[in-house]
Parts: sequence; structure tokens; C-alpha cells
Amino acid sequence: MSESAGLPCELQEKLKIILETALLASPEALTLSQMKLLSDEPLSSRDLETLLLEIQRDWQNRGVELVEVSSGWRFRARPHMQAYLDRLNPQKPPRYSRAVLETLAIIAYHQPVTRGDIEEIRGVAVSSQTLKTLESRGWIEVIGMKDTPGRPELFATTKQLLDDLNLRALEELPSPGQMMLEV
Amino acid sequence: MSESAGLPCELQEKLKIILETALLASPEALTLSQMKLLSDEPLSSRDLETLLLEIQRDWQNRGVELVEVSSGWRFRARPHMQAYLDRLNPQKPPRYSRAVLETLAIIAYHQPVTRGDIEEIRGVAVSSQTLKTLESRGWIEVIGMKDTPGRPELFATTKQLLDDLNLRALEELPSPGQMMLEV
Amino acid sequence: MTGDTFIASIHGEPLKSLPQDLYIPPDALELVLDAFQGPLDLLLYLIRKHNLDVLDIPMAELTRQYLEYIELLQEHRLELAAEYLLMAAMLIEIKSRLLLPKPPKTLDEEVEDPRAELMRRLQEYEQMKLAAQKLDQMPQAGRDFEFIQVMVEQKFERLPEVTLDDLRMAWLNLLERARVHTHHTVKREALSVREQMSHILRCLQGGDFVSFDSLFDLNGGVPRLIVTFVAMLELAKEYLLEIQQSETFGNIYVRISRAAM
Repeated sequence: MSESAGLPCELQEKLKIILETALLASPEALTLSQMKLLSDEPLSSRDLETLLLEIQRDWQNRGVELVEVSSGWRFRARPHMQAYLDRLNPQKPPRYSRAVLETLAIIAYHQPVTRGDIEEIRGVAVSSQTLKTLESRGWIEVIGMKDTPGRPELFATTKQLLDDLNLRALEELPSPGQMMLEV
Repeated sequence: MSESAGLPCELQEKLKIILETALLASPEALTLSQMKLLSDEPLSSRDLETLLLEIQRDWQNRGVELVEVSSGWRFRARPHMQAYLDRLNPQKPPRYSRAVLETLAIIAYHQPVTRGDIEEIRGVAVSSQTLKTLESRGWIEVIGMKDTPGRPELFATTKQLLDDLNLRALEELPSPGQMMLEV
Repeated sequence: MTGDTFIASIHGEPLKSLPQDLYIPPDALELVLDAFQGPLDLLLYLIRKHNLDVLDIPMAELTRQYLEYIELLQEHRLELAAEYLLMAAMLIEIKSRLLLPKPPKTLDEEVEDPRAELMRRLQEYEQMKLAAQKLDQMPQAGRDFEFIQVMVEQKFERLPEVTLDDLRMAWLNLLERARVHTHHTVKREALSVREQMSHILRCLQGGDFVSFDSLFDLNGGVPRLIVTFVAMLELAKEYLLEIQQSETFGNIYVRISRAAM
């Protein structure tokens, strides 16, 4: 597996077409190791990334772009195209309530947290509906039980949340503002 | 609404980008009237179709194609990309039955042969389904009739079979080796 | 919430004193409650509205406003969540502790400000409240942009693949079987001849006479010429070809035999 030599031009073009097709057709982001399966010859991560950056460049002035998200690479329509896409499908997804958003923020920034932790920070009870909304969107999940009386569930955010916000990692979440006092 | 004048170049480029994005992002085929919603100016069906044909041409050598289906226009992966896409979610490839494989082997190694020849060599009757499977796959074809009672069809293998096996000529078929029986 | 003072009327009764700056739609005081995410949110609202410092909350003022607010809500028989009443109790407790004379400092022990816990909770809550707003402002899949998924027609049934080895094994099996049943004789003729036979028949599909010469590939080399010739003899032997020559040394013409068409 060559580390840096780069690929012959023809093979490169062929691979680019296959990669582009797979990325366009895949219902989810593709990881580097998945994409390596698409090449008949062994392909180094470095060569693969070079190809991905080239595809990214090919799409530079189009309405669709290739982005890297937490679970891999995928194509998305650029946000400024949304106004046009909304004309085709005028049903906007509902905006989430403040209760849902605050619960999500607490899980995102304090994870893993129990329902009790969330209630403590918000100062009010958290409805099951709120948690269900986030779970069914695939944004949060139970990752275990806390070893305290009652063994409450521990919630964390998912890769899908990062994907849906077009982020590669949790650290890319906006800072919640200057920390005022340490918790 | 201009009927034929064509659109100014810049507007055309902008519309092409929007159309392409909408067609890529839409989970279903888009009708002409849906696509007309994407233009800020009134757009004639004729101008729209010209743009669609241009997009189709732009995608000519790619792994994805713009096609017109009964419900409108949509992008889809080209059939020959299927093999690559299958690598991403591997399922066990189906296999031909022994009858089909042996029939194919006889036609390949012994062509041109009649159904009777095949039956004589295999020692059992050859079902029409077996021959139909190979014919519809494009691997065998009837190249004439034998001048014997009943005028049976003569089968031979096709160039498609060679292509699919990655061979240049039939001679490149592996020799079955010493196990060959001589008359 | 707007900047205007709004006097609402509930069940026909005008409301006398509403918290300033608070928008209350008529006949819907519940919405006031809904506007806040809980007592911490309400306290933050009061603190921010009066431009108070979270780190140095004037407890008397804050407590007074808070109590005023929940009294108003209670007067109108609105069910207050227990958290609001709990917070009221906590505020009163903090306020009363601040009013009590401070015990003399003992040793180096710091006397904890009774407001500290409340301050901490308010700050933590406010931070998450702002974080929630920021999250909501981020472009979100499905709302602000779409992921692309080009359709893959599942119609193409997956076709079985055949390898050279499959073919070879199938042929070997046949030969093996044929050897067991010796009355079947199977012989593998030179493939090139067999292939050429198919090729010639294909060339003659049209049914017309074709010139004998044209069936030979002159660029294919001598072996190819011989193979083609042998293939033609084989075909003639099997009555699949008609070969005609009208005069000695004249052009030879070949066509597929009527019977073979």
C-alpha cells in the first residue's frame, strides 16, 4: 500500500466516480474503511482523503456539497438551497420547544446525565414526552445506568445529533458561553 | 412566458444548479410543475426540459444519471454501479444451480451444441428454464439450426460471457487438465 | 415578551399589577407560566429585567418581586407547579438568613454566603438556556439543509456471479461423470476451432452467400487462418454450411445451409 505516491490518473478518475456515486447513493455517511472497500486495489487513507478533497472541490460551485461529519463523509444540499427545497415540500418540521432544547443542551454539555441531573439544572420536572421526542429523533440515547439508588438511566447524545448538525465531534459544539462558576 | 427564446445564460446556470440540487435532494421524482416552482421567473416547459437535458448531459460519464420516469425526473445510480454499492452492505451473492453451471460449461467448451448434446453429456434432461436463464443473462445464444431430424437449435456462448469473465477469447478458458477424456 | 406594559383582563377582571415587560395574552394567564421554564427561569427574567447582578443578588428586592408574581398567579386559581412554591420558600429562607446577625468569625472559617447555592444554580441554568438557543440556531438537517440520497433501484435483482473456476469445476464434474459412464464419450476439441465455428455461423446469420476469403482474418496470423479453415470443414461435415464454387479456381462462396437457418 503506497503511502504517498498518489494514484495513476486513470485509476483516480475511475475511483472518483465510484466514490461519488456511493456517497450520493448511501443513506448514511460513509466511513473511510467503508470507502476503501470500493477500490479493487488497496487504497491508503491518505490517497482516499486526497480523492475526497478533490470531489469536494469538484462540487465547489454547486448546490450540493461533500461534508465530513462525525460518522464519516456524506453529501448534503447547501443550507442556502433550503429556501428552494422548501418550495417543494412546504411542510416545515416543527421547531422544538424550549423544554426540549434545554434538555438537549444539558445532555450535550453535561453528558452522561440522569433525568434527575436534568431536573436539578432546569429547576423543574422533565416530562417523559420531552425525552421521548429527543430519543425518537435519534439525538439522545440511554448509555447505561448510574450506580446510585434506583439505578437511573444515563443519557448521552448520539453521532446522529452531530451528523444532523453537520459536526465532526462534540468539541465542535458552540461553547455554551463563558463558564461563570465551576459546577 | 417566453415560449422558445431560451433563457439568459446566467439565469440558466443558476437554475441548473437549483434544479440539480432539488433533484438530488428529493426522495422522489419531481414533476415538471414541481420544478417550475423552483424558478423565480415563469418558466416554460420547453425551457425546463432543455435545462433537464443539459443536466442529463453533464452527468453523462458519472455513476449517477438523471432519468425521466413515469412520475417525473429523478437521479439514480447507474445499474453497473450496483456491484460497488453492494460492497457497502454485503449480502451473500446468489449462485446458479449446478444444472445452469454445467450447461454453461458444456456450451462454452463444446460449442456449438444442441440441447440434445447437452442432455447426452449431462445424462439428464435440460430444462427450458436453464437455457432461458443463460439466454436472458446474455451469455448464450442460438446461432443456427443443426441439419438433423427436428432441426435442433445450436447454442454458442456470447462475447458478453467473455467480457463478464474478463477473457479476450474462449481459448483463455481454463483447461480442465489431464482429466480430459479422449474419444 | 415585548417591552410594552400590557394590562390583561382575566375572566372580565382587569389585572392591576403585572410584572413589567411581561406580555400576557388576554384570557390566558397560563401562558405566562408557560413562558417560563420554571422558577429559575422566572428568577433570571426578574434579575435581567432589573439589570441586577447575579453575583450579588439583592435578595430583598428579588424575593419581593418573585412573591408578587406567584401571588398574582395564585389569586387567579392557576395551579402553580410545586417548584415555584419551593423556590419561594427558598428565597424567604435566604433572605431571613441574611437579615440575621452574622455569627462572629471563628478561626479562618469562611462564612458561606447563603445566596451562593442559588447563584450557582442560576448561572448553571442560564448557561444551559443560552446553549439551548445556540443549538437551535445551528443549521439542522431536515430543517435548514437536506442530506442527499440518490435512489438506487432495488429492481436490479442481484445476478449470480460465475467465475472461471466455477466453469472449470462444472466441466471437470461432467468429465468425471462421463468417465464413470463409459458409454458416453466426451472429448474436448480444440476450443479455438469450436469458437471459430460459432463465429462463422454468426457471420453467416444473414443467410446470403459470403465470399470464402472474407471469413478469414488475414491479420490473425497463420494459426488463426488454419483454425478458421478447420472450423469451416467441421461445419461442412455437420451439414451446417453450403460451399459453392462455379468454376475451377473461381471465387468460393459460403452460406449457412438452409437447414441450419
